[in-house]
Amino acid sequence: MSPRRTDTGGRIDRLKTIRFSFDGVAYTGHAGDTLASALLAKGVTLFGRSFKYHRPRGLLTAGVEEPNALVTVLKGEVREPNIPATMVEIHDGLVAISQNRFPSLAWDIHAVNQLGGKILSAGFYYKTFMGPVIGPLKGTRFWMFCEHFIRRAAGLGSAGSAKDPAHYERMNAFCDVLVVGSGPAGLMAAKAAADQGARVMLADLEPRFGGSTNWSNETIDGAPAADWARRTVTQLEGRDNVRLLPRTTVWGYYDNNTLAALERVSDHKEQPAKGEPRHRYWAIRARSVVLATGAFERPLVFPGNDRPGVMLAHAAERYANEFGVLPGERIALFTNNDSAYRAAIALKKAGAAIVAIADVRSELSPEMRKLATEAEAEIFAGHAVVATEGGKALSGVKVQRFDMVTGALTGDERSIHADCLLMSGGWSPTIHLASQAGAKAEWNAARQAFLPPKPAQQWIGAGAFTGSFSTAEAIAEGRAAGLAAAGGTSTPAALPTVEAVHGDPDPAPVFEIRAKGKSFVDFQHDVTAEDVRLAHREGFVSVEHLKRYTTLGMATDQGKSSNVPGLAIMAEALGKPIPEVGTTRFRPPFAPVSIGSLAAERFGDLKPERLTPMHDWHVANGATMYSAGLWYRPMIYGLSGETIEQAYVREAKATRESAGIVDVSTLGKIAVQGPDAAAFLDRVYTNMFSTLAVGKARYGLMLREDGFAFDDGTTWRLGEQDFLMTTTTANAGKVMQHLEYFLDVIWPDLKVHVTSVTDEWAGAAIGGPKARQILAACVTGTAVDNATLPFMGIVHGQIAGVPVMICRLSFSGEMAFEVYSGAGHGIHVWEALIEAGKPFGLVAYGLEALGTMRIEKGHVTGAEIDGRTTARDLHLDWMLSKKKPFIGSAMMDREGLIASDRLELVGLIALDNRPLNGGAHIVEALDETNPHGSIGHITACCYSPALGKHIALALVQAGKARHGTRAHVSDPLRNRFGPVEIVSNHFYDPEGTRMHG
Amino acid sequence: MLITCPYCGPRDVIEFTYQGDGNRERPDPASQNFEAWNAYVYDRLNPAGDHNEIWQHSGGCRAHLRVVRNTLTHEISSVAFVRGDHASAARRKAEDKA
Amino acid sequence: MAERQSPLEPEFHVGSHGNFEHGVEILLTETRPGSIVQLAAWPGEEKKLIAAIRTVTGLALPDGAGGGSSDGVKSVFGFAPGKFTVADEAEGLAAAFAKAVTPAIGTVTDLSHGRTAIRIAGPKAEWVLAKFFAIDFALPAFPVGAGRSTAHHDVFAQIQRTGADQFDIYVFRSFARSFWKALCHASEEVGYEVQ
Amino acid sequence: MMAEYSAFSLLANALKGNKDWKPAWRKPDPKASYDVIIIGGGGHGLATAYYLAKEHGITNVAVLEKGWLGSGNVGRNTTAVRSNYLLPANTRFYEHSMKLWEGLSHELNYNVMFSQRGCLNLAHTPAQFDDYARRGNAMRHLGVDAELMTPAQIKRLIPALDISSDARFPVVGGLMQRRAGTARHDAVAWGYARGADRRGVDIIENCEVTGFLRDGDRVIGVTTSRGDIRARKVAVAVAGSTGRVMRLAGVETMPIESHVLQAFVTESLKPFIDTVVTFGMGHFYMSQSDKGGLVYGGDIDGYNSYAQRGNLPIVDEVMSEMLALFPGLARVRMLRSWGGVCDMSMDGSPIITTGPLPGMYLNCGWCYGGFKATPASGWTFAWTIAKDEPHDFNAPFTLDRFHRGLVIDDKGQGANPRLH
Repeated sequence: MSPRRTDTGGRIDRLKTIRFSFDGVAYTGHAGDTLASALLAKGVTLFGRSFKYHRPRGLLTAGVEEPNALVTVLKGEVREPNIPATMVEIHDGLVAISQNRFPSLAWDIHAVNQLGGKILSAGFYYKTFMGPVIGPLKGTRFWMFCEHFIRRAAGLGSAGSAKDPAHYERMNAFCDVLVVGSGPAGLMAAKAAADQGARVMLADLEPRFGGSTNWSNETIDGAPAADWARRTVTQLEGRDNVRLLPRTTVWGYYDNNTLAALERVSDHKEQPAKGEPRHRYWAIRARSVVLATGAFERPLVFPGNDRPGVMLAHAAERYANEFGVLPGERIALFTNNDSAYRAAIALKKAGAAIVAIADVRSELSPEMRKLATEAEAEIFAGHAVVATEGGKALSGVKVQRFDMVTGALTGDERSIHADCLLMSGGWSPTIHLASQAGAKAEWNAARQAFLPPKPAQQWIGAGAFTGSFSTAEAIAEGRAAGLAAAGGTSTPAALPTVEAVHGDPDPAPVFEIRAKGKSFVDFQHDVTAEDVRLAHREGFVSVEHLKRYTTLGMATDQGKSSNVPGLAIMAEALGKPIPEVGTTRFRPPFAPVSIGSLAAERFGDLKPERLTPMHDWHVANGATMYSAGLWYRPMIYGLSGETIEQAYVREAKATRESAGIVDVSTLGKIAVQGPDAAAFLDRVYTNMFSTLAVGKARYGLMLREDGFAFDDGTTWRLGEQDFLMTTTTANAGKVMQHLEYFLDVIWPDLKVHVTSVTDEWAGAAIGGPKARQILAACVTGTAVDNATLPFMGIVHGQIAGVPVMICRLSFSGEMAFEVYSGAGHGIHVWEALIEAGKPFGLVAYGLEALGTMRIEKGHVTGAEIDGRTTARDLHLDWMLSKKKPFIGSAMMDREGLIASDRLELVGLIALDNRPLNGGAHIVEALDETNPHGSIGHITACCYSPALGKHIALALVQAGKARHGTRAHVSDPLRNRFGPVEIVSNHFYDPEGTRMHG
Repeated sequence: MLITCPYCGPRDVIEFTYQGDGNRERPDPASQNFEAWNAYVYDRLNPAGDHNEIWQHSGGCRAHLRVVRNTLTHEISSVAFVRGDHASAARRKAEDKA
Repeated sequence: MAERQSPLEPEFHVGSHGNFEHGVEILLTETRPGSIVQLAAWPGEEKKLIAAIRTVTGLALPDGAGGGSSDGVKSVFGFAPGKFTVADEAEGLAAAFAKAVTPAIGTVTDLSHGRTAIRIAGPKAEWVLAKFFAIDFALPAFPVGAGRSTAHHDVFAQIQRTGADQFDIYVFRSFARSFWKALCHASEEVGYEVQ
Repeated sequence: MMAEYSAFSLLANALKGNKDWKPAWRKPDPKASYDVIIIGGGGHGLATAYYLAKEHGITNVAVLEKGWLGSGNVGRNTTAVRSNYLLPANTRFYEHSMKLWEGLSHELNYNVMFSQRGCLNLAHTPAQFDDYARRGNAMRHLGVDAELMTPAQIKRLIPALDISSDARFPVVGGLMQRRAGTARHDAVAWGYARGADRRGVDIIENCEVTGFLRDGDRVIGVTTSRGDIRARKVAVAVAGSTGRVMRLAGVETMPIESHVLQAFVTESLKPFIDTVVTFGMGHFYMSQSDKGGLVYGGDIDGYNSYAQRGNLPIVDEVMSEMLALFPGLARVRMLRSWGGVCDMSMDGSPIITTGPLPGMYLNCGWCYGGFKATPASGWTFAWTIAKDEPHDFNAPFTLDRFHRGLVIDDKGQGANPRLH
C-alpha cells in the first residue's frame, strides 16, 4: 500500500491504476490523480529546487499557483518545461523529470549558492561585475564572461528544438454569458443563466467541475457538496445552450469583453484521438461574464517556511479529500484565520494526527476552540511558528509566544515533532481577470485583501472572488450574478441549503513573523522578507520598484501567493497602510499559456501559399520556385547541371533572340468602373488617363500624399467607364486600399467602384522577335498585326477555343504581348502558347531572366521605388502632369524632395568584368580597409547577355550628372571591390526600336 | 476589441485596418496652401481620450468607418460609415427588428 | 469551350478522411458555379439593382444587411453596402446582368474565374468554420440565405449559409488550395468526406 | 557621497547584514526654481540629467516624474541595443549610443548588464538578403560593425532555429551586428538616476506636470501636483505621453501618434538562444534574459492608444511568427505580457530639438527605438539644452523636417505611423 494514500475517500478511481515515471523512477497512481497527488501518495516530499539558492522544495499548493513543484514533461524528444506537478494529470506512459538541479534533485551542486546568502541579496547583480577599467576584460567583456556562467546557473527547465508534432487550434466563440470558475458560485451562475435561455459557457481550469465542493466537507441540500455539484453539472450537460469547458483556463480579459482561454484537450491522454488538438485556444466574445474565480490562500512568512512539508492548509485539505492522500501523519497548523481549522478537521477525519494548532490570535472563538478539540489538537493561541526543522523533509517546528500588535516574540521556544506543517495567512480573491479588464483593485482592511474593482467592462462577480468566502454566500451571489448576466430577474425559488463550518472570514492582520533565519515571501524566486526590507532601504519602495528590484512576483506563479505578503512587509517598513504602497495591475495571462496554443492553426502554417493558375505547370517543368510575398513564382527553369546564372542567361538570351514567355498572373489587377472612373484615375495617377482611348493601355505612376513615388503599372481602358488597372505584385493590396480610401473618405461624390480582379485573370507575357508570329499561329478571332494591335493596343480573341484579351506592352524591351484569360483557363492558354511557340524556339522564363531584361532596359521596380525615392530620382518626371493636380502633386516639390544631392537612378557597368552584388555601395575612392564615403548603392544587378557585361542599377547621389564617370563598388560584407562606370539606366535599346517593331 | 460595423455587425479588430486621425482635412486638390497640406499629411491631434478616427473594414465589407474611440480605455462610443449611407443604417435597423 | 481547371485539383481527394471511423460529421466539396458575379449599386440605386437581380435570377432578396437567398441553382447575398454576390450553376450571368444593370444603376464585375466556391456541410460545419473566422455562425445570428464578408488572416472570404448545416465559402482563387488544405486539416478531428 | 558599488562593498555589507545600504537616489522635495527642469523620469530624462551634470556642469536640475521612476517605456521594452540602421543619420546617432553603452556600467558604477551578444536579422529571400547587404554595407561605410551570415553559420549560432529549405519562409542568410545586444532595462533607469543624483540632480517622483508657466511665448516653468517650479529651461522627455504634455503647452498637434506596443516573456528556461534574432517575413524579435525568460515582441497594435494594454491579434501574430522560427517552443509557455505606449513619428525617426516654444526643448518620437537610444538621447539632448543648438548627431532630428520633406524614413513607409 502507498504510505500516504488513505483507505477510502477522494475523487480518484482506485480501480484504475496508472503507470508513470518521475526522474526515471517508475510509479503508479490512480485515475484522477495529479502528478503531485500521486507522488505525494508515494511519500515523495522533494519536488523541486528554487531558482536562486537551489533550496529543496516540496509542494506548497495543490493548484495552478504552485511555485515549487515544477517539472518537465517529456514526449519523446519534445519537452514541456516548468509545468506545476499540481496541474499534470497522470496518464499511462507519462514521463516527467525534475529541473534546475545538477546532478540530481536530491543532490544539487548549486545549492552551494545558499552559502552566499547575504551577498546574493536583492540588487546584487547591479552592484558588481562591472569589471576592470583597462585590460582585456574592460568594457563589457568582464560582465559577459561572468554572464556566461550566471546564465547557465539561472533558468528552470530546458526547452527543446525538436518540432512539436502536436497540433493546436483556435476556436472563435460567442455567448451571452461566460462563467469563469465552476465552484458553487460558478455552477449556480451557469445554471441560472442557462435557465433564462442564454447561451452559456462555463470554464474551469481543473479537470473536475465543482471547485471547493470537491474537497470541502460541506453538504448542499443535504448531500455531500461534490454530489450536488455533479448533479448540477449533469443538468447543464444536457442543455444545448450550454458549453462546458473543463481543463480550460480563462487567461486574458481583453477589450469589449473579448476573453482568451486555453483548453488542455489531450494533455491528460496517452494518445490524442486522430486530428485532436493538444490545446485549443478559445477566443470568446461574451455579452457578459460572471467571474467566480474563487480565492488563493496566502502563506505566512516565517523562518523556514519553505521547507518541504510546509504546505498551505487548504492544499492539504484538497489532497486528503479530493485525492485521498495525506501530506503527513503528524500535522501541525499555523494560521492567522479560521479557515485552517476546517482543514484540521478534514485531515483528522482522513486519518492524520493533528499535533498542534498555532494561531497568532490570542483570542479564539468558541467555535474554533471546539473544532480544535474535535481535531484533538493542542492549541497554541497567541503563538507563532518561528522555525522549522529537517532537511529534504520536515521533522519538526518550533513555536513561541507572539504578540500580534507589536510582533514581539517572547517566552521559550517549544519544539513540536511534526512531518507536515500547514499554514494559512488568509485569502486573496482571484481578481486577476477583473484587473486585466481595466480597473484598479480596492483594499479591504477587514479581509486584509484586495477586492475586485468596480467593473470597467461587462462582468459580475460572485463568491470568494468578491470576498464572500462562505459557500452559502457563493450560492446566493452566483445565482444572482447568473440571472443578472442573462438579463433575467430574481426568482423567488429557494436557494440550496448549505451545511458548513462557520468561521470568521477576516484574518488577523499578520503576514510575517520576524525571527532569525530566512523567511520566504516569493518561494520560487527566493525573495525573502529581508530582501523586501533591503529594497526599502535602497529606496525601491513603490510596488513596481519592489517587484523589479527583488524579482518578487516575477516567477512562473506570477506572485499569486506572494504578492500581498510582499506588499504588507513593505508597508510595514514604510509605516504606511498597504494600499498606499500600491496595487499591482494584473496583465494577461492569468496563468502561463502555451505558445503553441496562441499560434494555433498557424503553427506550421504561418501564411497561406498564393498560387497562380499555372503553378503546377511550372513545378512540373522544372521551375525553381521563389517566394514573393505570399506568392510563389518561377525563379528559373533550370536544366540539369545549370547554375542559376546559366539558366537565366539562357532564358533571357532566347527571349531576345526568338521568344520567351513568363507568368505575370501575380500582377495586381483592379477593375475601376463607373462614370467617373477616368476622372478618378486622373487624380490618382501623375499622368492623364481621361485622354486614353478605349482599347488602349497606358503606363501610369502613382505618388503617395507626401509626394514620394508609390507604385507603377499599366492601366487598360476596356470601355468608356471600364478600366483594368495593373499594379506591382508587391503593392497590389496597398494600392487597392489607397484607392478605396480616396473613394470612400476623400471623394465620396465620385461614382467609381474598384474591385480586386487579380485572381480573375491569368496572365502570360510573351515577348521577343518571334512573339507576334507565335500569337498569329494560335490566336483566332482577331488579327495581331501592327495595324490591329499597335503598341499599347488591346484586342480580344481566342486561343484554343477560350476567350483571351491581349495587350501589346513590353517590360522586357522586346516586341511583347500580355495575354490574359480567365484564370480557370490559364493553364489551357499557357499550354497552347507553349505548343504554338515550339517551332519558334519559345522558352519559358522566370523572375531572374525577367529581372535581367528589366535591368537592361532600366525599368524600375520595388527595389528602386522603395518609399524614399521621388519620380525625379527615377527620371520619371516626364510623367508628372502639369495640367492637373494629382495625389502627391502638392507635396512633391518640397525642399527635401528636390535637393541636389538626392540619390538618383543610374546604370553601372563593372569595369573588371566580375559579378556585382545587390546591396553593394558605391564610392568615389576605394578604401578597402576602412570603407567610407558611400555615395549610393546597387539596387539590382545581373550579367547582361545582351551587353556581355556585368551591369547594375543603382541609386547614386546626384547620379545623373555622373554619367560617364568612374566610381567603385565597395562591398566590404562580401569583400567585393572594383571599378565601375556610371551610365544611364537605359542600357539596352534606349530608343525602344525593338518593342515598337 | 470589437468594432460594430454598421453593415456587418460587431467584428473583431483583426478584420479592420486603421486609417488614423479622422479630423484631418484634405485641402482642395489644387490648393497651394502648403501649411494646410503639411498639417493634413503630418500633424495629428493624438488626444488622450475620445479620438475621432477612421477604420476600414478591410476583412469584411471594406467600407470605411468613422469611429469615436477612447484612447485611454479603448471604449468605442460611436461607429458610422464615413460615406453617409443612411439607407444601409435603416436596413440594419430593419434587420434588428426582424 | 475548355473545361475550367479547379485550383484545388492536386489536393482534392474524394473519400473519407480524418477521424471518420467515429462517423463523418463534415462534407466538403467544390461547387464550381459557372458564374460568379459582383453587383454594386450607386448610392440610392440599390432598389433598382435588387429588382434587376430578381429579374435575372428570379431570387428575391430579403431586407437587411447581408440578406440573401438561394434556390440551389442560383444564389445571391449582400456582402457590403449596396453590393451583392450572385452565383449560378450556368455560365453567362455577367452578360445577362450587363443588360439589366445599366450604368446608371451600378456596375457588374465578372468574378467567375477569380473566386472559388467551397461548400462545407454537416453537423460540425459551424464548429469547423469557427476555427477560422471570428464571426458568430449560430443559426439565429447567421440565418439561412444570409451572407457574410470576413477573413482568416490573409484569406478574404464571403460566406453564404445555404442550409441549416451548410455554408458556401467564396475565396480568392489563388488562396483556394491553401485554404482548402487548412479546412481539411481542421475537419480531421470530426471526420470528413470529400465529395 | 554614497558608497561605490563593488564586489568588496557587497561583501562588507553582507557581513553587516546589509543594514548599511543607502537609498540609490534621494527623494527630495522640489525647490522653487532650477536651471533646468526635465519633464519625464524615464531613461531619456534621467540620462539627460546625468549628462547635463557630467558633461556640461549643469547640476541645478530637477527631473519630474509623474509616477514612479522608470515607469514608462524604459521598463517596458524588449531590451535590445543595436545600431544597425539603413540611413546615415540614424546609424551615426545609434552608433554613438552604442559607444556610450559599451562604457556605461563603469561610467555609472552600476551594472546595467550590457551584453554584446549580437543581433541577427534573418533574411528569407535573395532580395531581402540584398536589402540587408545594403544596410550592412551602409553601416560598414560609417565604421559600424556588420557581417553577413550563411544559413549554416546561423544554425551553428542558433541550433534551435528552423533553417530547413522547405520552411514557408526559409532562412537564406542574415545580417549580424556582433556589438549589438541586450541590457537590463530597469538598471539603466536606476543607474542614471543614481548617477545624476550623486551629481546633485533632484529626482522628484510622484510629481505630475499639470501645466506650463509662461512669460508671453516663453516657457519659464511648470505647474505640478507638488506646486509651481520655475526654470530657465524646460525640457520635455516624455515619449509615450508627448501629445498629452505638449497639449498642456498649447501645442495641439504633433507629427506623432501614440501607439501601444506589446511585449512578452516566457517562463525561465536554461540557455536557449545566445543572441538577439529578428524574423524578416513579419515582425518578430527575441532574446533571452539572464534570468532565462525569452523576451520577445512584434508589431504595435496599430491604433492610437495610451492604455498600456493591447489586444489579441498581435499576441497571436507574434506567437505564430515565433514558432515559424522556433517550432520547438510550442510547449513553452508565455508568462507575462505588457504594453508600452510608443511615440510613433511620421518617418519612424526621433525628434531631439530646441523649441518648439522659446525656453522649451523637446525629445520625443522614439517609435520602437527608444531603449537602445537612451545614452545618446540623453547625451545629445543635454548638449542641445546646454548649448541651445543641436550636436551633429541630432541635428537631422528636427521637428520641421517633416514639413520640409527632409524625412529620415528607414522603412520607406511615408507618413503612416503604424507602419514604421
